[in-house]
Amino acid sequence: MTRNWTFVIAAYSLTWAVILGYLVRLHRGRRRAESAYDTAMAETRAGDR
Amino acid sequence: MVVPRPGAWRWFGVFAFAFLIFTQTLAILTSPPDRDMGDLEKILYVHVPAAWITFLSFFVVLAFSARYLWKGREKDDLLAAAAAEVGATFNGLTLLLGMIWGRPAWGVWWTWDARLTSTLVLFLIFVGYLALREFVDDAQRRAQWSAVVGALGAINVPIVYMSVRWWRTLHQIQSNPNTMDPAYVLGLRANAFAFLFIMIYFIHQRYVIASLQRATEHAAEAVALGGQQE
Amino acid sequence: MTWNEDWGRISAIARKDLITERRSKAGFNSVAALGVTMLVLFGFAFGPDAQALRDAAAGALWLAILFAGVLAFNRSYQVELESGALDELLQYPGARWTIYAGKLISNLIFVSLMLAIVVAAGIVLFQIHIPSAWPMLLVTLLLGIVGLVTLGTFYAAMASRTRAREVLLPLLLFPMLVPVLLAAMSASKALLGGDLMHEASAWIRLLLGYDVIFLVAALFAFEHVIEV
Amino acid sequence: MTRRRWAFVAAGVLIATFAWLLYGGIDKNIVFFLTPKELLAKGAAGYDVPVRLGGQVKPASVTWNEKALDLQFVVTDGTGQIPVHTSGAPPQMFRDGMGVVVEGRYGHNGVFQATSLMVKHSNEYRPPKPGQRPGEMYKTLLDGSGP
Repeated sequence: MTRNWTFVIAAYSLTWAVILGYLVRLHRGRRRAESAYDTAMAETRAGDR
Repeated sequence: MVVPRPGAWRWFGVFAFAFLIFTQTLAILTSPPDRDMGDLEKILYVHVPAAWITFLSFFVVLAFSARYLWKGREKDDLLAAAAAEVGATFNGLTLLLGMIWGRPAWGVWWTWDARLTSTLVLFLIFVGYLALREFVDDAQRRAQWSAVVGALGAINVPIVYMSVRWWRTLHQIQSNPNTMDPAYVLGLRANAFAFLFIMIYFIHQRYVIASLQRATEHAAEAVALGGQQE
Repeated sequence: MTWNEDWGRISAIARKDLITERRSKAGFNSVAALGVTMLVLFGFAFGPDAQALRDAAAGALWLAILFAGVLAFNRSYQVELESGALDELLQYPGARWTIYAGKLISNLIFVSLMLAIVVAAGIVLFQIHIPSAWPMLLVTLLLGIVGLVTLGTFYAAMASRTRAREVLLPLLLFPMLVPVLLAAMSASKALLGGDLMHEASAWIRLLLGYDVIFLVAALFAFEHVIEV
Repeated sequence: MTRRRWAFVAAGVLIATFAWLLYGGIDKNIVFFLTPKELLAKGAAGYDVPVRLGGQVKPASVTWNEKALDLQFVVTDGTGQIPVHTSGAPPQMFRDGMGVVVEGRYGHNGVFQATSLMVKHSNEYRPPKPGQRPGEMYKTLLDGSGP
């Protein structure tokens, strides 16, 4: 029975590792994309002037 | 290109994760150990929802790819790509969880069963899809090609399932809800919804990133053309 | 837009590809040599035991054809890409699917010839007893390469125009070909073993269905692939 | 306009072919494994060719030599029975009365030399139905596969 719990714990840890890992990746990607976008827009406006 | 900004979506994400924690705790605490498998039955609440979400995501890919081919709107392409990435993530998770479950329950990490083989092939098809997107630089070409590859990949999946079923499993009888005790059904359904919310949140986030990147590229092009924006 | 015009385009493209191939015999010869080399390597892998070789023959043959075919598919677009002829080809009026159909026919002829060489080598190397149901085996071989070439020609139109064509074509194509290879191998294996389980005909029907589905889908989708 | 019409034709062909593959009775006339009775009825044609043999492990017929990884048992379908010899450890679910499918050749010495051994159970993820015993699973195995 204890051996079964090892597998159950492994399964849940893996699930959370994947979900949280992907969440972190998305948040980082979003922050990077937003700052790149803001920089690009600032440049466009500078170009307009 | 309209760039979405955060708003209600942030609260949706918080809700989705809170709901997932709730349903998983509920399922672990309320489900009785199974007669044959004992506590291993608890893996059901992560493995099966992950598998359902995989198939649902790839169905979303098919739907948006088809609409892209029909209407040619960039938004559909980015949504299809977001769903493909989320789907591939859950697909990989499903396979790994299946192995963790298979080892104690069947005694093997892997077997050439129809379900297992076709899920692996599905994963490979969408790894190819994501690789194609990486290797094509021109935006329109990338959108057209990946829409076609996504749609053809989706057509292939039922054929793969059918062929490997004939190949190895010799008409194994499909599982159905009647084989499950009601004590398990509620936890499974609740977790399926939690995974669904997570999927929607992930796809939306991924889509926002992709559209920000596209908007940045458009802006860079505009600068290169001497600030001639319309 | 009549059928005659379309057919004229198809046959012109097929003829052009085959003439190019014939002028540079090196292409065909080296691809066929690769196929035979693969068979020799499989022979080493499955050991000198004649019975084990015979059991593995169907799988080895199809894998040899698959690997050699992948080279052929990329080649069929590469020549045009290098000379910029594909862009010119697209300038001409007329339906785009005819380009696909033409390339499909030339690739089919190319792969069939290669198949003949590989199968002849396989019969000798793997000591295959030709079964009495050899017409069925021939049908299996033909349907198998139709499936292989249909998708191979289609995906090569994309992969050959990317940076990583050597990796991308197999990565896209092999998972898609799982049913066709599985069906072709299983049918061939059953027929070579005398088909005692009467399973070959089911696999052949699966092959036929697969060929129809992907031929129609590829003819229809090709326009989206080639025009950008 | 013509392209639109072709789109409908193409969709029709795709759906029809799919329907044919799924419901066209492709696997209705197929036997995926022979029962011992059927294999014995083949006579001389049944010897020394690759076949799959399916049936129930005859109770109390299993001899398992752990050191030599040598497994012998008898497969029966109620009327016919064939002794099977294979090497390698049996799957976990293998036991008396279980439904099995073996791949291999029926030798002239009257022993089926198996290269692979598969245990069939009724479903993958879930516990068996209440009251379902291996003997009944063997029945559903036969019911699911045709004649």
